[in-house]
Amino acid sequence: MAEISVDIMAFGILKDTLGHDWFVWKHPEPARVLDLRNWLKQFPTIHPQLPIAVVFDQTYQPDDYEIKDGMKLYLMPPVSGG
Amino acid sequence: MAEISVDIMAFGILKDTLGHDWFVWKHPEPARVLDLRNWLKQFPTIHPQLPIAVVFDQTYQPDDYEIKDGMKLYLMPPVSGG
Amino acid sequence: MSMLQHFSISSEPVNADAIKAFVQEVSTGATVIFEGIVRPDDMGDQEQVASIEYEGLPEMAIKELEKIAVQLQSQFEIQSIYFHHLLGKVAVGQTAVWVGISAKHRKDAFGALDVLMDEVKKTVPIFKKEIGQENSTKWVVPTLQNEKK
Amino acid sequence: MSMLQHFSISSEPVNADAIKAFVQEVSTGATVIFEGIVRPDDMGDQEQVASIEYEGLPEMAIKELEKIAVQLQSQFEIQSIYFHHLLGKVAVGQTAVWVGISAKHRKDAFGALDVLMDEVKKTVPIFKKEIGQENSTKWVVPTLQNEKK
Repeated sequence: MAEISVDIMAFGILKDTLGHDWFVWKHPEPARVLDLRNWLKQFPTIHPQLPIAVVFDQTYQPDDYEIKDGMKLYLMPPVSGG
Repeated sequence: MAEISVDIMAFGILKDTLGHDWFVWKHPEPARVLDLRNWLKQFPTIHPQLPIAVVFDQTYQPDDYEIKDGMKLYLMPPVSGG
Repeated sequence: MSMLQHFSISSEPVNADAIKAFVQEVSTGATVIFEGIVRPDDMGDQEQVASIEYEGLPEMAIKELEKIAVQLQSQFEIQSIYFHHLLGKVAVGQTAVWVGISAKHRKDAFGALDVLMDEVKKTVPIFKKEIGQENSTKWVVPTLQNEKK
Repeated sequence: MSMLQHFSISSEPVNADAIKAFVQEVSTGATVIFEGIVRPDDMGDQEQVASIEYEGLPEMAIKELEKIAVQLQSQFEIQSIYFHHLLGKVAVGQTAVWVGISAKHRKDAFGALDVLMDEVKKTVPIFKKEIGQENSTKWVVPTLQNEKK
Protein backbone atom coordinates (compact mmCIF):
# COMPACT_ATOMS: atom_id res chain seq x y z
CA MET A 1 0.00 0.00 0.00
CA ALA A 2 1.39 3.39 -0.96
CA GLU A 3 2.21 5.80 1.81
CA ILE A 4 2.31 9.57 1.77
CA SER A 5 4.86 11.63 3.60
CA VAL A 6 4.27 15.30 4.32
CA ASP A 7 6.05 18.08 6.20
CA ILE A 8 4.09 19.72 8.96
CA MET A 9 4.72 22.81 11.03
CA ALA A 10 2.70 23.54 14.15
CA PHE A 11 1.80 26.97 15.54
CA GLY A 12 0.88 28.35 18.90
CA ILE A 13 0.21 25.92 21.70
CA LEU A 14 0.61 22.99 19.28
CA LYS A 15 4.21 23.96 18.71
CA ASP A 16 5.04 23.07 22.31
CA THR A 17 3.56 19.61 21.85
CA LEU A 18 4.71 18.72 18.36
CA GLY A 19 7.99 20.52 18.06
CA HIS A 20 9.24 23.93 17.04
CA ASP A 21 10.15 23.11 13.49
CA TRP A 22 8.95 20.99 10.61
CA PHE A 23 8.21 17.35 11.36
CA VAL A 24 7.27 14.52 9.01
CA TRP A 25 3.95 12.72 9.04
CA LYS A 26 3.42 9.47 7.15
CA HIS A 27 0.10 7.82 6.42
CA PRO A 28 -1.23 5.14 4.00
CA GLU A 29 -3.04 6.48 0.94
CA PRO A 30 -5.58 7.96 0.79
CA ALA A 31 -4.84 10.41 3.62
CA ARG A 32 -7.42 12.99 4.45
CA VAL A 33 -7.39 15.93 6.86
CA LEU A 34 -9.61 13.89 9.17
CA ASP A 35 -6.90 11.18 9.39
CA LEU A 36 -4.41 13.80 10.48
CA ARG A 37 -6.80 15.14 13.09
CA ASN A 38 -7.38 11.59 14.41
CA TRP A 39 -3.65 10.97 14.58
CA LEU A 40 -3.27 14.09 16.72
CA LYS A 41 -5.67 12.60 19.29
CA GLN A 42 -2.92 10.21 20.44
CA PHE A 43 -1.07 13.05 22.14
CA PRO A 44 -2.16 13.31 25.77
CA THR A 45 -0.68 16.81 25.92
CA ILE A 46 -3.17 18.09 23.32
CA HIS A 47 -6.45 19.10 24.92
CA PRO A 48 -9.18 16.81 23.50
CA GLN A 49 -11.46 19.80 22.82
CA LEU A 50 -8.79 21.89 21.10
CA PRO A 51 -9.99 22.73 17.57
CA ILE A 52 -7.10 22.23 15.16
CA ALA A 53 -7.07 23.83 11.73
CA VAL A 54 -5.15 22.20 8.90
CA VAL A 55 -3.74 24.64 6.37
CA PHE A 56 -2.41 23.90 2.90
CA ASP A 57 -1.64 26.52 0.28
CA GLN A 58 -2.51 29.27 2.80
CA THR A 59 -6.06 27.95 3.03
CA TYR A 60 -7.97 26.21 5.83
CA GLN A 61 -8.78 22.72 4.52
CA PRO A 62 -11.87 20.66 5.45
CA ASP A 63 -11.94 17.13 6.97
CA ASP A 64 -12.42 15.43 3.60
CA TYR A 65 -9.56 17.27 1.87
CA GLU A 66 -7.06 14.73 0.51
CA ILE A 67 -3.47 15.17 1.65
CA LYS A 68 -1.02 14.27 -1.10
CA ASP A 69 2.55 13.10 -0.80
CA GLY A 70 5.06 15.92 -0.48
CA MET A 71 2.65 18.61 0.72
CA LYS A 72 3.68 21.14 3.35
CA LEU A 73 0.95 21.61 5.94
CA TYR A 74 0.41 23.88 8.91
CA LEU A 75 -1.42 22.92 12.08
CA MET A 76 -3.07 25.78 13.89
CA PRO A 77 -4.95 26.14 17.16
CA PRO A 78 -7.64 28.84 17.34
CA VAL A 79 -6.15 32.18 16.32
CA SER A 80 -5.66 34.83 18.99
CA GLY A 81 -4.41 37.98 17.29
CA GLY A 82 -5.93 41.41 17.52
CA MET B 1 -52.83 91.83 35.21
CA ALA B 2 -49.11 91.53 35.77
CA GLU B 3 -46.92 90.94 32.79
CA ILE B 4 -43.57 89.25 32.56
CA SER B 5 -40.75 90.43 30.36
CA VAL B 6 -37.90 88.12 29.44
CA ASP B 7 -34.83 88.28 27.21
CA ILE B 8 -34.60 85.62 24.56
CA MET B 9 -31.82 84.61 22.23
CA ALA B 10 -32.44 82.28 19.30
CA PHE B 11 -29.99 79.79 17.78
CA GLY B 12 -29.57 78.13 14.44
CA ILE B 13 -32.32 78.53 11.89
CA LEU B 14 -34.46 80.40 14.44
CA LYS B 15 -31.86 83.15 14.59
CA ASP B 16 -32.64 84.08 10.99
CA THR B 17 -36.34 84.43 11.83
CA LEU B 18 -36.20 86.06 15.23
CA GLY B 19 -33.07 88.13 15.10
CA HIS B 20 -29.40 87.67 15.72
CA ASP B 21 -29.30 89.09 19.20
CA TRP B 22 -31.40 89.21 22.33
CA PHE B 23 -35.04 90.23 21.92
CA VAL B 24 -37.71 90.88 24.54
CA TRP B 25 -40.83 88.79 24.97
CA LYS B 26 -43.72 89.97 27.12
CA HIS B 27 -46.64 87.87 28.29
CA PRO B 28 -49.32 88.10 31.01
CA GLU B 29 -48.67 86.06 34.14
CA PRO B 30 -48.52 83.14 34.46
CA ALA B 31 -46.34 82.48 31.42
CA ARG B 32 -45.35 78.94 30.66
CA VAL B 33 -43.01 77.44 28.10
CA LEU B 34 -46.11 76.31 26.17
CA ASP B 35 -47.25 79.94 25.86
CA LEU B 36 -43.91 80.85 24.34
CA ARG B 37 -44.12 77.94 21.91
CA ASN B 38 -47.65 79.01 20.92
CA TRP B 39 -46.49 82.60 20.39
CA LEU B 40 -43.80 81.32 18.01
CA LYS B 41 -46.50 79.77 15.81
CA GLN B 42 -47.45 83.23 14.55
CA PHE B 43 -44.26 83.41 12.46
CA PRO B 44 -44.96 82.11 8.97
CA THR B 45 -41.21 81.75 8.43
CA ILE B 46 -40.95 79.13 11.16
CA HIS B 47 -41.74 75.68 9.85
CA PRO B 48 -44.88 74.43 11.69
CA GLN B 49 -43.22 71.05 12.39
CA LEU B 50 -39.97 72.53 13.69
CA PRO B 51 -39.38 71.27 17.25
CA ILE B 52 -38.25 74.20 19.39
CA ALA B 53 -36.46 73.68 22.68
CA VAL B 54 -36.69 76.33 25.40
CA VAL B 55 -33.63 76.57 27.61
CA PHE B 56 -33.28 78.30 30.97
CA ASP B 57 -30.33 77.91 33.29
CA GLN B 58 -28.59 75.69 30.71
CA THR B 59 -31.42 73.19 30.93
CA TYR B 60 -34.13 72.15 28.48
CA GLN B 61 -37.44 73.16 30.10
CA PRO B 62 -40.78 71.36 29.63
CA ASP B 63 -44.10 72.85 28.39
CA ASP B 64 -45.45 73.44 31.89
CA TYR B 65 -42.31 75.20 33.15
CA GLU B 66 -43.24 78.67 34.42
CA ILE B 67 -41.31 81.55 32.91
CA LYS B 68 -40.66 84.28 35.45
CA ASP B 69 -40.05 87.97 34.87
CA GLY B 70 -36.44 88.83 34.09
CA MET B 71 -35.34 85.37 32.97
CA LYS B 72 -32.92 84.91 30.07
CA LEU B 73 -34.06 82.14 27.76
CA TYR B 74 -32.65 80.43 24.70
CA LEU B 75 -34.69 79.08 21.81
CA MET B 76 -33.13 76.16 19.99
CA PRO B 77 -34.02 74.14 16.92
CA PRO B 78 -32.91 70.49 16.84
CA VAL B 79 -29.17 70.29 17.46
CA SER B 80 -26.89 69.34 14.59
CA GLY B 81 -23.35 69.06 15.94
CA GLY B 82 -21.04 66.09 15.64
CA MET C 1 -15.02 53.18 38.45
CA SER C 2 -13.27 56.47 37.93
CA MET C 3 -12.85 57.88 34.46
CA LEU C 4 -10.66 60.59 33.02
CA GLN C 5 -12.67 63.06 30.96
CA HIS C 6 -12.12 66.18 28.91
CA PHE C 7 -14.83 68.13 27.07
CA SER C 8 -14.16 71.30 25.15
CA ILE C 9 -15.94 73.41 22.56
CA SER C 10 -14.06 76.27 20.96
CA SER C 11 -12.90 77.84 17.73
CA GLU C 12 -9.44 76.27 18.11
CA PRO C 13 -8.61 72.89 16.57
CA VAL C 14 -6.85 70.32 18.72
CA ASN C 15 -3.94 68.10 17.90
CA ALA C 16 -4.87 64.44 17.53
CA ASP C 17 -1.58 63.50 19.23
CA ALA C 18 -2.71 65.33 22.36
CA ILE C 19 -5.93 63.30 22.37
CA LYS C 20 -4.01 60.10 21.90
CA ALA C 21 -1.67 60.98 24.76
CA PHE C 22 -4.67 61.83 26.96
CA VAL C 23 -6.55 58.60 26.40
CA GLN C 24 -3.49 56.35 26.37
CA GLU C 25 -2.26 57.79 29.66
CA VAL C 26 -4.85 55.67 31.46
CA SER C 27 -5.29 52.89 28.97
CA THR C 28 -4.11 49.41 28.62
CA GLY C 29 -6.41 47.66 26.23
CA ALA C 30 -8.12 49.65 23.54
CA THR C 31 -8.01 53.23 22.38
CA VAL C 32 -10.11 54.60 19.58
CA ILE C 33 -9.88 58.06 18.08
CA PHE C 34 -12.62 59.37 15.84
CA GLU C 35 -12.50 62.47 13.66
CA GLY C 36 -15.61 63.87 12.02
CA ILE C 37 -14.60 65.68 8.85
CA VAL C 38 -16.65 68.18 6.83
CA ARG C 39 -18.00 66.53 3.66
CA PRO C 40 -18.58 68.20 0.27
CA ASP C 41 -22.25 67.19 0.34
CA ASP C 42 -24.68 68.25 -2.31
CA MET C 43 -26.77 71.26 -1.21
CA GLY C 44 -29.14 71.00 -4.17
CA ASP C 45 -29.14 73.43 -7.13
CA GLN C 46 -25.85 71.85 -8.24
CA GLU C 47 -24.04 73.53 -5.39
CA GLN C 48 -21.69 71.69 -3.04
CA VAL C 49 -20.84 72.43 0.56
CA ALA C 50 -17.57 74.38 0.80
CA SER C 51 -17.59 74.82 4.56
CA ILE C 52 -19.78 74.46 7.61
CA GLU C 53 -20.30 77.13 10.22
CA TYR C 54 -20.95 75.86 13.73
CA GLU C 55 -22.45 77.86 16.55
CA GLY C 56 -23.46 76.72 19.99
CA LEU C 57 -23.54 77.30 23.70
CA PRO C 58 -20.24 75.87 24.97
CA GLU C 59 -21.03 75.96 28.68
CA MET C 60 -24.37 74.20 28.30
CA ALA C 61 -22.85 71.82 25.74
CA ILE C 62 -20.30 70.71 28.30
CA LYS C 63 -23.06 70.19 30.87
CA GLU C 64 -24.90 67.96 28.40
CA LEU C 65 -21.68 66.10 27.59
CA GLU C 66 -21.15 65.46 31.28
CA LYS C 67 -24.62 63.90 31.44
CA ILE C 68 -23.78 61.72 28.47
CA ALA C 69 -20.55 60.66 30.19
CA VAL C 70 -22.54 59.50 33.22
CA GLN C 71 -24.77 57.47 30.91
CA LEU C 72 -21.75 55.97 29.14
CA GLN C 73 -20.22 54.92 32.45
CA SER C 74 -23.42 53.09 33.34
CA GLN C 75 -23.39 51.23 30.02
CA PHE C 76 -19.70 50.63 29.35
CA GLU C 77 -16.49 50.04 31.23
CA ILE C 78 -14.38 52.92 29.94
CA GLN C 79 -11.23 54.54 31.23
CA SER C 80 -11.26 57.94 29.51
CA ILE C 81 -13.16 60.20 27.14
CA TYR C 82 -11.81 63.19 25.24
CA PHE C 83 -14.25 65.28 23.20
CA HIS C 84 -13.60 68.49 21.30
CA HIS C 85 -15.96 70.29 18.91
CA LEU C 86 -15.04 73.27 16.80
CA LEU C 87 -17.18 76.39 16.56
CA GLY C 88 -17.00 78.80 13.62
CA LYS C 89 -16.30 78.04 10.01
CA VAL C 90 -14.72 74.67 9.10
CA ALA C 91 -13.78 73.97 5.48
CA VAL C 92 -14.49 70.73 3.62
CA GLY C 93 -11.80 68.18 4.47
CA GLN C 94 -11.12 69.70 7.87
CA THR C 95 -11.99 68.00 11.14
CA ALA C 96 -14.89 69.50 13.11
CA VAL C 97 -15.11 67.02 15.96
CA TRP C 98 -12.54 64.83 17.71
CA VAL C 99 -13.33 62.03 20.12
CA GLY C 100 -10.92 59.75 21.95
CA ILE C 101 -12.01 56.87 24.17
CA SER C 102 -10.01 54.25 26.01
CA ALA C 103 -11.21 51.09 27.66
CA LYS C 104 -9.85 47.79 28.84
CA HIS C 105 -11.81 46.00 26.12
CA ARG C 106 -12.37 47.23 22.58
CA LYS C 107 -16.11 46.44 22.61
CA ASP C 108 -16.59 48.97 25.41
CA ALA C 109 -14.58 51.61 23.56
CA PHE C 110 -16.44 51.06 20.28
CA GLY C 111 -19.85 50.95 21.96
CA ALA C 112 -19.21 54.08 24.01
CA LEU C 113 -18.01 55.97 20.94
CA ASP C 114 -21.14 55.05 19.00
CA VAL C 115 -23.53 55.97 21.83
CA LEU C 116 -21.61 59.18 22.57
CA MET C 117 -21.98 60.42 18.99
CA ASP C 118 -25.67 59.44 18.88
CA GLU C 119 -26.34 61.35 22.10
CA VAL C 120 -24.35 64.40 20.98
CA LYS C 121 -26.69 64.59 18.01
CA LYS C 122 -29.72 64.62 20.31
CA THR C 123 -28.92 67.00 23.13
CA VAL C 124 -25.69 68.96 22.80
CA PRO C 125 -26.49 72.56 21.77
CA ILE C 126 -24.42 72.92 18.63
CA PHE C 127 -25.97 74.06 15.34
CA LYS C 128 -24.58 73.95 11.85
CA LYS C 129 -25.09 75.92 8.67
CA GLU C 130 -23.79 74.70 5.34
CA ILE C 131 -22.04 77.30 3.21
CA GLY C 132 -21.90 76.52 -0.49
CA GLN C 133 -19.25 77.13 -3.09
CA GLU C 134 -21.42 79.99 -4.37
CA ASN C 135 -21.91 81.23 -0.80
CA SER C 136 -25.52 80.23 -0.41
CA THR C 137 -26.27 79.02 3.11
CA LYS C 138 -28.52 76.34 4.55
CA TRP C 139 -29.14 75.54 8.21
CA VAL C 140 -29.08 71.83 8.88
CA VAL C 141 -32.23 70.79 10.74
CA PRO C 142 -32.12 67.02 11.33
CA THR C 143 -35.81 66.44 12.00
CA LEU C 144 -37.11 68.48 9.06
CA GLN C 145 -36.44 68.62 5.40
CA ASN C 146 -33.60 71.10 5.45
CA GLU C 147 -34.55 74.71 5.12
CA LYS C 148 -32.93 76.68 2.36
CA LYS C 149 -32.02 80.29 2.81
CA MET D 1 -16.95 51.29 -4.96
CA SER D 2 -13.17 51.31 -4.82
CA MET D 3 -11.39 51.26 -1.51
CA LEU D 4 -7.84 52.01 -0.47
CA GLN D 5 -6.37 49.23 1.63
CA HIS D 6 -3.15 48.38 3.42
CA PHE D 7 -2.49 45.21 5.41
CA SER D 8 0.81 44.45 7.06
CA ILE D 9 2.14 42.06 9.68
CA SER D 10 5.69 42.48 10.91
CA SER D 11 7.93 42.98 13.88
CA GLU D 12 8.10 46.74 13.23
CA PRO D 13 5.64 49.15 14.88
CA VAL D 14 3.96 51.78 12.73
CA ASN D 15 3.43 55.44 13.38
CA ALA D 16 -0.20 56.34 14.07
CA ASP D 17 0.30 59.57 12.09
CA ALA D 18 1.06 57.53 8.99
CA ILE D 19 -2.19 55.61 9.44
CA LYS D 20 -4.09 58.83 9.91
CA ALA D 21 -2.54 60.31 6.77
CA PHE D 22 -3.38 57.13 4.85
CA VAL D 23 -7.04 57.00 5.80
CA GLN D 24 -7.63 60.74 5.66
CA GLU D 25 -6.14 60.95 2.18
CA VAL D 26 -9.38 59.54 0.80
CA SER D 27 -11.79 60.60 3.48
CA THR D 28 -14.27 63.29 3.93
CA GLY D 29 -16.63 62.21 6.64
CA ALA D 30 -15.37 59.96 9.36
CA THR D 31 -12.04 58.46 10.28
CA VAL D 32 -11.50 56.14 13.18
CA ILE D 33 -8.19 54.85 14.44
CA PHE D 34 -8.03 51.95 16.86
CA GLU D 35 -5.03 50.76 18.82
CA GLY D 36 -5.04 47.47 20.69
CA ILE D 37 -2.65 47.72 23.61
CA VAL D 38 -1.18 44.89 25.69
CA ARG D 39 -2.92 44.67 29.07
CA PRO D 40 -1.38 43.59 32.40
CA ASP D 41 -3.95 40.82 32.79
CA ASP D 42 -3.85 38.36 35.61
CA MET D 43 -2.29 35.05 34.56
CA GLY D 44 -3.29 33.24 37.77
CA ASP D 45 -0.85 32.33 40.55
CA GLN D 46 -0.62 36.05 41.40
CA GLU D 47 1.40 36.66 38.28
CA GLN D 48 0.63 39.44 35.81
CA VAL D 49 1.30 39.61 32.09
CA ALA D 50 4.50 41.57 31.39
CA SER D 51 4.48 41.11 27.63
CA ILE D 52 2.86 39.14 24.86
CA GLU D 53 4.71 37.27 22.17
CA TYR D 54 2.92 37.06 18.83
CA GLU D 55 3.70 34.61 16.07
CA GLY D 56 1.89 34.03 12.82
CA LEU D 57 1.95 33.46 9.11
CA PRO D 58 2.09 36.94 7.59
CA GLU D 59 1.42 35.96 4.00
CA MET D 60 -1.65 33.87 4.83
CA ALA D 61 -2.77 36.48 7.35
CA ILE D 62 -2.83 39.08 4.60
CA LYS D 63 -4.85 36.72 2.38
CA GLU D 64 -7.39 36.32 5.18
CA LEU D 65 -7.46 40.07 5.74
CA GLU D 66 -8.17 40.60 2.06
CA LYS D 67 -11.16 38.25 2.36
CA ILE D 68 -12.38 40.21 5.36
CA ALA D 69 -12.01 43.44 3.38
CA VAL D 70 -14.28 42.03 0.64
CA GLN D 71 -16.85 41.16 3.29
CA LEU D 72 -16.60 44.64 4.82
CA GLN D 73 -17.17 46.26 1.45
CA SER D 74 -20.35 44.24 1.00
CA GLN D 75 -21.65 45.35 4.41
CA PHE D 76 -20.40 48.92 4.74
CA GLU D 77 -19.64 51.91 2.57
CA ILE D 78 -16.01 52.51 3.46
CA GLN D 79 -13.26 54.45 1.75
CA SER D 80 -10.10 52.95 3.25
CA ILE D 81 -8.73 50.37 5.66
CA TYR D 82 -5.28 50.29 7.21
CA PHE D 83 -4.32 47.29 9.35
CA HIS D 84 -1.01 46.50 10.99
CA HIS D 85 -0.24 43.74 13.48
CA LEU D 86 3.04 43.28 15.31
CA LEU D 87 4.83 39.96 15.59
CA GLY D 88 7.33 39.18 18.32
CA LYS D 89 7.36 40.40 21.90
CA VAL D 90 5.21 43.41 22.84
CA ALA D 91 5.38 44.81 26.37
CA VAL D 92 2.39 45.82 28.49
CA GLY D 93 1.27 49.31 27.51
CA GLN D 94 2.59 48.98 23.97
CA THR D 95 0.35 48.80 20.92
CA ALA D 96 0.16 45.41 19.19
CA VAL D 97 -2.44 46.19 16.53
CA TRP D 98 -3.38 49.38 14.66
CA VAL D 99 -6.47 49.82 12.52
CA GLY D 100 -7.57 52.89 10.60
CA ILE D 101 -10.84 53.12 8.69
CA SER D 102 -12.43 55.99 6.82
CA ALA D 103 -15.95 56.31 5.50
CA LYS D 104 -18.36 58.98 4.41
CA HIS D 105 -20.55 58.25 7.42
CA ARG D 106 -19.36 57.40 10.91
CA LYS D 107 -21.77 54.46 11.31
CA ASP D 108 -20.04 52.69 8.43
CA ALA D 109 -16.59 53.36 9.89
CA PHE D 110 -17.60 52.17 13.37
CA GLY D 111 -19.43 49.10 12.06
CA ALA D 112 -16.59 48.09 9.76
CA LEU D 113 -14.04 48.46 12.57
CA ASP D 114 -16.09 46.26 14.87
CA VAL D 115 -16.66 43.54 12.27
CA LEU D 116 -13.02 43.68 11.13
CA MET D 117 -11.74 43.01 14.64
CA ASP D 118 -14.29 40.22 15.20
CA GLU D 119 -13.24 38.53 11.96
CA VAL D 120 -9.51 38.94 12.67
CA LYS D 121 -10.09 36.98 15.87
CA LYS D 122 -11.71 34.16 13.90
CA THR D 123 -9.53 33.56 10.86
CA VAL D 124 -6.28 35.53 10.74
CA PRO D 125 -3.38 33.19 11.63
CA ILE D 126 -1.78 35.06 14.51
CA PHE D 127 -1.16 33.37 17.87
CA LYS D 128 -0.23 34.88 21.18
CA LYS D 129 1.58 33.71 24.28
CA GLU D 130 1.45 35.66 27.52
CA ILE D 131 4.77 36.11 29.30
CA GLY D 132 4.52 36.85 32.99
CA GLN D 133 6.55 39.08 35.26
CA GLU D 134 8.19 35.89 36.58
CA ASN D 135 8.71 34.64 33.02
CA SER D 136 6.12 31.91 33.08
CA THR D 137 4.34 31.60 29.72
CA LYS D 138 0.79 30.76 28.70
CA TRP D 139 -0.55 30.34 25.19
CA VAL D 140 -3.88 32.11 24.74
CA VAL D 141 -6.45 29.70 23.29
CA PRO D 142 -9.77 31.55 22.93
CA THR D 143 -12.06 28.52 22.70
CA LEU D 144 -10.58 26.60 25.63
CA GLN D 145 -9.77 27.34 29.19
CA ASN D 146 -6.28 28.68 28.69
CA GLU D 147 -3.51 26.16 28.91
CA LYS D 148 -0.73 26.87 31.34
CA LYS D 149 2.81 25.95 30.62
